[in-house]
Amino acid sequence: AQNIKTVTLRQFGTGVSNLNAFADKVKEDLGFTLQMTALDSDAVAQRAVTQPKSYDIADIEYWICKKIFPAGVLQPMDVSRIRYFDKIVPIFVTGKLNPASAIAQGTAPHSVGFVEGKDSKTFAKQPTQWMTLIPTIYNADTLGIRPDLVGRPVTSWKDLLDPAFKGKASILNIPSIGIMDAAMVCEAMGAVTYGDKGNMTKEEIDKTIRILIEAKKAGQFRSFWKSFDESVNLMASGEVVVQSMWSPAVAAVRAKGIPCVYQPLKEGYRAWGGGLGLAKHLSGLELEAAYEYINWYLSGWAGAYLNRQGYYSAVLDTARQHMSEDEWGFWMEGKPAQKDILSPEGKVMEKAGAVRDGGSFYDRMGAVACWNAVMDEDRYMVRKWNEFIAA
Amino acid sequence: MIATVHPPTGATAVARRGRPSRRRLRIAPYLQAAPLALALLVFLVVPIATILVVSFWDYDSVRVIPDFVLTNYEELLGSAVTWKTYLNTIRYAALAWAFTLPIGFAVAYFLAFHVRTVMWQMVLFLICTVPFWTSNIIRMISWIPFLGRNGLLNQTLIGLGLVDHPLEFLLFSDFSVVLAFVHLYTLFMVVPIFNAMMRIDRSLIEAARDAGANGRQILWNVILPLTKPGIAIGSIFVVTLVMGDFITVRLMSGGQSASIGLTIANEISLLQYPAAAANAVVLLAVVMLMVVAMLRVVDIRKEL
Amino acid sequence: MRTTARRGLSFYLLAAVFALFVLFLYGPTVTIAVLSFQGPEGGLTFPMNGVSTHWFANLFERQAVGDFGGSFRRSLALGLIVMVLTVVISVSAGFAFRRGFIGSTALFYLTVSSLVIPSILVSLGIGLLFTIVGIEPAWYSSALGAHLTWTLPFGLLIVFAIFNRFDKSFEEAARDLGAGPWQTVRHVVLPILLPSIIGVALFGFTLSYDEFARSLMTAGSNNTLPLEIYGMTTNVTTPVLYALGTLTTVFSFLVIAAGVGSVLLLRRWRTRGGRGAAA
Amino acid sequence: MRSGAAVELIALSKVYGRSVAVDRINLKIPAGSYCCFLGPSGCGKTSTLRMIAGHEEISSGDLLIGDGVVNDVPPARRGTAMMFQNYALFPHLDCVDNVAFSLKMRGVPRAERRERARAMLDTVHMGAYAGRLPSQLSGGQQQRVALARALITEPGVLLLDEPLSALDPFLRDRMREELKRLQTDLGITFIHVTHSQSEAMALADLVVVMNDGRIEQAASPRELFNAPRTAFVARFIGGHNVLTHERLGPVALRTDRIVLSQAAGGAPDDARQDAMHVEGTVNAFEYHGSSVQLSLAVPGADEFTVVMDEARFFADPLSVGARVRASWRDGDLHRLQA
Amino acid sequence: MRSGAAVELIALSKVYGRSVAVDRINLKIPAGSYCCFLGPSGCGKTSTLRMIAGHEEISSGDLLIGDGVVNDVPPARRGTAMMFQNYALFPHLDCVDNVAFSLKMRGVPRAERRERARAMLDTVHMGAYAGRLPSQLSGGQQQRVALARALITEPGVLLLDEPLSALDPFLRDRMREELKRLQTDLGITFIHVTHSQSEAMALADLVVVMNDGRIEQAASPRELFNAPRTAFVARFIGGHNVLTHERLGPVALRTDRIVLSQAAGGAPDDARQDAMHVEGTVNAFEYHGSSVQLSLAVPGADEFTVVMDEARFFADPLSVGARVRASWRDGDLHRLQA
Ligand SMILES: Nc1ncnc2c1ncn2[C@@H]1O[C@H](COP(=O)(O)OP(=O)(O)OP(=O)(O)O)[C@@H](O)[C@H]1O
Ligand SMILES: Nc1ncnc2c1ncn2[C@@H]1O[C@H](COP(=O)(O)OP(=O)(O)OP(=O)(O)O)[C@@H](O)[C@H]1O
Ligand SMILES: [Mg+2]
Ligand SMILES: [Mg+2]
Repeated sequence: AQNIKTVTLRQFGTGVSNLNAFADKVKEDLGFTLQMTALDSDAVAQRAVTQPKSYDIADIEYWICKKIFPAGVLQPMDVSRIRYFDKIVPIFVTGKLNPASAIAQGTAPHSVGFVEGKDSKTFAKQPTQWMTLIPTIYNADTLGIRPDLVGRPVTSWKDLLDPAFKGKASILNIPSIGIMDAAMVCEAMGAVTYGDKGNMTKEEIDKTIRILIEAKKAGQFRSFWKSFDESVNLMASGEVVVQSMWSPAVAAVRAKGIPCVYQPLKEGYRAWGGGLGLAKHLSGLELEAAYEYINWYLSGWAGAYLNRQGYYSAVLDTARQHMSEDEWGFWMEGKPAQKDILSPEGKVMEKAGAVRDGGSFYDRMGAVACWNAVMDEDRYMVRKWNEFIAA
Repeated sequence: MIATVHPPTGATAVARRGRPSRRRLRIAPYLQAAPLALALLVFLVVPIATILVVSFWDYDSVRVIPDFVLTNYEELLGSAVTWKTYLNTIRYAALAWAFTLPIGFAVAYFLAFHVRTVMWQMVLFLICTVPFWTSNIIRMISWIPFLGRNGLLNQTLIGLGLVDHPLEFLLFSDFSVVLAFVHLYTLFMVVPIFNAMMRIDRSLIEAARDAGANGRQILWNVILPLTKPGIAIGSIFVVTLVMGDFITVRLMSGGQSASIGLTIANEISLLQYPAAAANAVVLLAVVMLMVVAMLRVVDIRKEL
Repeated sequence: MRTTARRGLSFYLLAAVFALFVLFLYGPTVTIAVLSFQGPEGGLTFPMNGVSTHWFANLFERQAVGDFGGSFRRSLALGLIVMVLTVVISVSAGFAFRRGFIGSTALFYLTVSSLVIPSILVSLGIGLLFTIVGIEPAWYSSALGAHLTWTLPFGLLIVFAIFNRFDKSFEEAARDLGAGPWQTVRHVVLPILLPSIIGVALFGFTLSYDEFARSLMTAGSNNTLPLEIYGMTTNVTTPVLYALGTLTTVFSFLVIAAGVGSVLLLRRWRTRGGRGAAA
Repeated sequence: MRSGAAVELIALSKVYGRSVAVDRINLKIPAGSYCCFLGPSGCGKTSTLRMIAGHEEISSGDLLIGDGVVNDVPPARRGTAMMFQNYALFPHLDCVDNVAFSLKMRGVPRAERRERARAMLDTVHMGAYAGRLPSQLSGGQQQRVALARALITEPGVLLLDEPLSALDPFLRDRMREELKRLQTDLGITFIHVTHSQSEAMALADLVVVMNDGRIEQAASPRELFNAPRTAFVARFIGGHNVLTHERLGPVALRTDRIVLSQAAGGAPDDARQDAMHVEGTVNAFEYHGSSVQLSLAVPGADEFTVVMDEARFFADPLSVGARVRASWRDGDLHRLQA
Repeated sequence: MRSGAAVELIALSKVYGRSVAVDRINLKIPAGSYCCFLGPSGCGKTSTLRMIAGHEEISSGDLLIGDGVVNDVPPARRGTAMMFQNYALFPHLDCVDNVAFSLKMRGVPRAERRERARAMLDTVHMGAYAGRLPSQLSGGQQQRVALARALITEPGVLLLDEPLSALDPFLRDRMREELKRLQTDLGITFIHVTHSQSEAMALADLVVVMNDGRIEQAASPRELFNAPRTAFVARFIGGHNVLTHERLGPVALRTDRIVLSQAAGGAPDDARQDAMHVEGTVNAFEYHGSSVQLSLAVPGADEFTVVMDEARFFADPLSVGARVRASWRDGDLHRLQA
């Protein structure tokens, strides 16, 4: 008979969470082999849809899930087999961080988190027995700035298009995400009012893009970035002083000894989240192993690892057990660090006394203005975005 | 007489032995060409045909839907962006050509006419190819520390007191894109021109000098006309490579410029395959037209 | 004394142009080489933050993400397969073209178009085809094919050039001396062409080894090295990338040196073999 | 060693596409003879030779070597061997291996075939160069190796396509003698293509003059020179003036059979008249060492050449423009086919 | 048209690296003469010609054309024009433009230069091909165009490097005559490099025989043939046997001045003896049309050749192996420099 230790699961996703350290730990804890392939986010979506047999587990973002799941390449998971289902942060279940909070705009994870039944491809409005993705990692993004070079406080998304930063600004060139940042900017400027930034009308798209094009023609942007390293290099080299950014990228800049701040803004954050999905073809022993893996993922070691990188994990309680008080305080509660804060690899990330930008978990995740999204007018939006790039 | 000359036996003799002998040899070339034909059929003709077919399909955000619609072409050709992007791409091709041609010509000229031994020509040529063994992508990202605002070049210029502000146009601009093209593709210009120059009979140059031509006149009246086929082939290389490029434009313009290749790559990454396919068909047509135009100058088969 | 032998002004001007050109070509390569010796705290850009071989060592350690070793092995294997196929197919086709056959012109122009069709279209086409037919793309199938559409035209053009300079009377002489078709190829044609064939092989290998655009949609679930490097640029921000660049350059250098060396050795061996027998 | 084989061509033709390179030629070359194909460029000499060798397909007609039709026999089994114009020595093999090549193809063991090759190299005086590569040999040496390589197959017929044209004139004369000696010694049939009439004359037992794909005349050198059949042959082999005789029609007159004397004056005679002399003016003369060649402008003939002994000429030299009378004996006129 | 210029070489040398190609040669070529450089391959003919043309640097010595030293004058201003061995016609220009090339370089307006080029093409009988590209012409036609191109600059000296060697023998004779005619008509100096002695003899007023970078003899063809200075010259120009005479030392004996008769028998005479005859065996003979050349094996001489009239030979033919006596008159012996 087949032993679970002989199983090999193939996982792919972006480099953000497809860490070899996880594979090692899985081998150690669970005994089976996990193969990790890291791709850029475009390739992830592509691979997920076009080569469903080439992976067993997909590590994808929720907004991508909105596109992919209806294609029928993934199978939903039975929540009764997820040990820590009840402890998953409620954003992914009900959409509300706490019962009082409002649901943010965009493709909120809970809205694509469940389907009606085992073989259904339509998303359920309410939580059901069948979950599409098990959340792994999420964060709230904002603008990154070079405090030494901006010369004045940055408080609003609209500062991205402030002529003061002409030739020194940058924006993310992944249409679905970039448009959200742009919408945050336009809304802050008061130039456009959106019904739902996560699901714009053609008119709203037109207006947003027009503003971007004007800015581009005026020479506002130094560059666009598409990959992690580009954003780091732009910031570190001083080519750009303000740009939409990802949290670990800020950490990477700071690790080089260059001041960089992940600046909380009054309009709030743009959030994103990723999760693990199971390939349709998984069954039998491999399916067993996959559930084991997911339960392991939520059981704390992985969560702690992710939290230490500046992301957030899905089940906070278990992660806390794998972190020191000081770490928990620094990363999750917004407290000043007592000792040096180390990265998972053991490098010093922050000196003692540092405080995390944006404060505590609740300050950040509670101030999400919108989620990365896929719009109904997706195709139109992409065309217009390309116009912007080509302008 | 030791020889007998038979009278010609007339046309019947010709007719008598009309059968072809050694038929076995006749299939051999087909067998030998078959692998090439097969490889190109499977990996070129059929895929291009697939592109053509798919360009008429419909799609939604994740899937392609077999169909016959013209919307892909309508959206493509009806959009001002397309035209702008084509113009921009052609502009890049023209710029890249305008720089690679004189540089390539000068380098080829130096190698062909000033370097005297074949050994040295080989050595210098190999020296030129060494940088190409570094991964393209890594080579491109390494321009950033060199050309950036605080890069090596700007620091040197400021250090020398030549400028007082860092030069911004060095990076993430058309300048840097064209620079990278020149860097990547000049060698494609050098090789065919060098090849053409090496085939110029040296006595032609002496004959021209004998006829009183000075260096410039020799260049213009003898070398240039005879190098034309090489120039045409090099130009075909450079132009087609630039027309299809996407990675250089993206990395070196900081994503700020568009090219057709980049648009296609974007559409691919957004799973909009039919749109990408329609774009590809148009690009293919444009490139082929350009190549055919350039081929009027030269018969490639003669140039080998 | 007037002279055609003496260097004129144009020589110095062109030599300067050539030197600048070489400098320009080497700029990035040298930048990479220098930056790959960054100290452990150094970044992707200047200034240097100490000097060390840390990043070379780091290259051989397990990375946080990705798999250099695997992708390198795949690229190597792919390069070698492409190399062998390119040599075999283009030399064989070279024979066919020399003999002449119906449709040779069409096939020739098809081959040339393979050279001028933008890489991304080939990538897209093959990717689409495999998806539609329902075959998993993989480096050893679809990517191999995509690479061949790039290496075969080059290979064929080189083989054409070789054969145009290859005297048909060698083959006739062999036939005259009783060699069969295969013996002719084995004992006469291939030995004479061997140095050039090594050239085709090297060309095929290097073109494939560094091919990015054509692998993009065709490599399937396992990355080749250029794809891996591209993937790395999206999340690795340390000079380990440059270390990789430097090492791949050195590796390519060794491959080429081995190729050129074997040609030289072959020539030397033949000459010496000749002398040895005379003695 | 095998002795020479006879070769017979029966209505042999070679057609390339639409153009007829060799047009139904008939010829019998006796065993053991030295046959030269002579003719202007493009007349079909090489095509004929290559059909005999088996390197070119026969378009129509029959080819007999020895006493069998060999149209479909592969080159190596025809009992012929070919020496190529550029020698086609294998550049990657040294002399011994070049010569031993055909033995190797036949599976003769290494030691034996090398020994036989060495012996063959000795017969062409190349034993001392056995270990050299072709590129290390001079033209004449290469040619000997090529000869050795062809002869080791013990052919009945040796085919040579312009074997001497790549050599300089000095060497050419030396190799010409050696070829002739070798053919005499071995007794095999040589078929040798050339477009030099002096080469053909000097070497051949049988000269085949070709023109435009057809044989104009096949005869011994002496017969050819003394009795050219057509005006083409007379002109091509040189040494003849072609005149139009009133009674005989076209005739050939050997340039060294003419005596010059002072012009008689009076009305000029016409060469077409049934006279044995003609008057004209000296147009040019060329010094040829032992003889001098004069070109005369003579009414009724495009060219009129007189060759006379140098000593005789300089005893009473003529200058350009001098009027002279050229006379000959009736028996020196040779009637040509119209 | 400019008339011929004299050319003088004074201790002219050419050194390539360490090897001396031309070794301090002195020569005076009179204006308007036809001079041929003759010698074996590698003797320095081309190097000398290219120094005169200005395409090769002069290593030492002086070169005078007309009456000035031109060592440092660029090719186009030496008053020389060169016709290259392979003609070096510009493949991308038609005949008119090829010929008009030097006028274009001098800035002559298009209409005028084309007209002059056409006129020049007419003088070489190529007017009908004015619009063709070189690749559409035969070898002889190309040569005429090359000639026209060289002549349009109205040079005082025309330099020709083996102008006839690329032509087939038939054409070679025709072009030879034309070259001579042209030189006579134009009156300019021709310097012509060849390694064919018959070409040099037929064309030249002055033959310069070179060997190993030095001039062996510079003389008129007749003087050369009748009074070769050295054994090398006697052998190279052909038509001579070189013997060692007991009293005179090395002597040359013309091969056509020997009479053959029945061998007298008895002890064989030795060629070195002070005799006017020698006995030997017939080794081989070659038919040359109007004459027959016999090789005799004679004691004391490597080669001994006799040329006799064909008719005389065939009147009483000798076969290989026959013993004969060869005799000559004392006056036919020509003493050579040791
Ligand atoms: N492979 C070929 N295809 C077409 N025509 C050919 C081919 N080979 C020869 N010919 C033509 O056939 C005719 C005879 O050619 P061949 O080579 O037999 O002449 P040749 O007498 O050997 O001439 P040469 O003295 O120049 O070598 C020529 O008109 C030539 O152009
Ligand atoms: N560019 C050169 N470099 C070195 N040596 C040369 C060069 N050109 C000629 N030589 C040498 O100089 C000598 C004379 O050469 P040159 O070409 O003048 O001879 P040639 O008499 O014209 O011979 P050929 O009849 O073969 O043309 C030869 O030994 C040759 O090898
Ligand atoms: Mg021929
Ligand atoms: Mg020469």
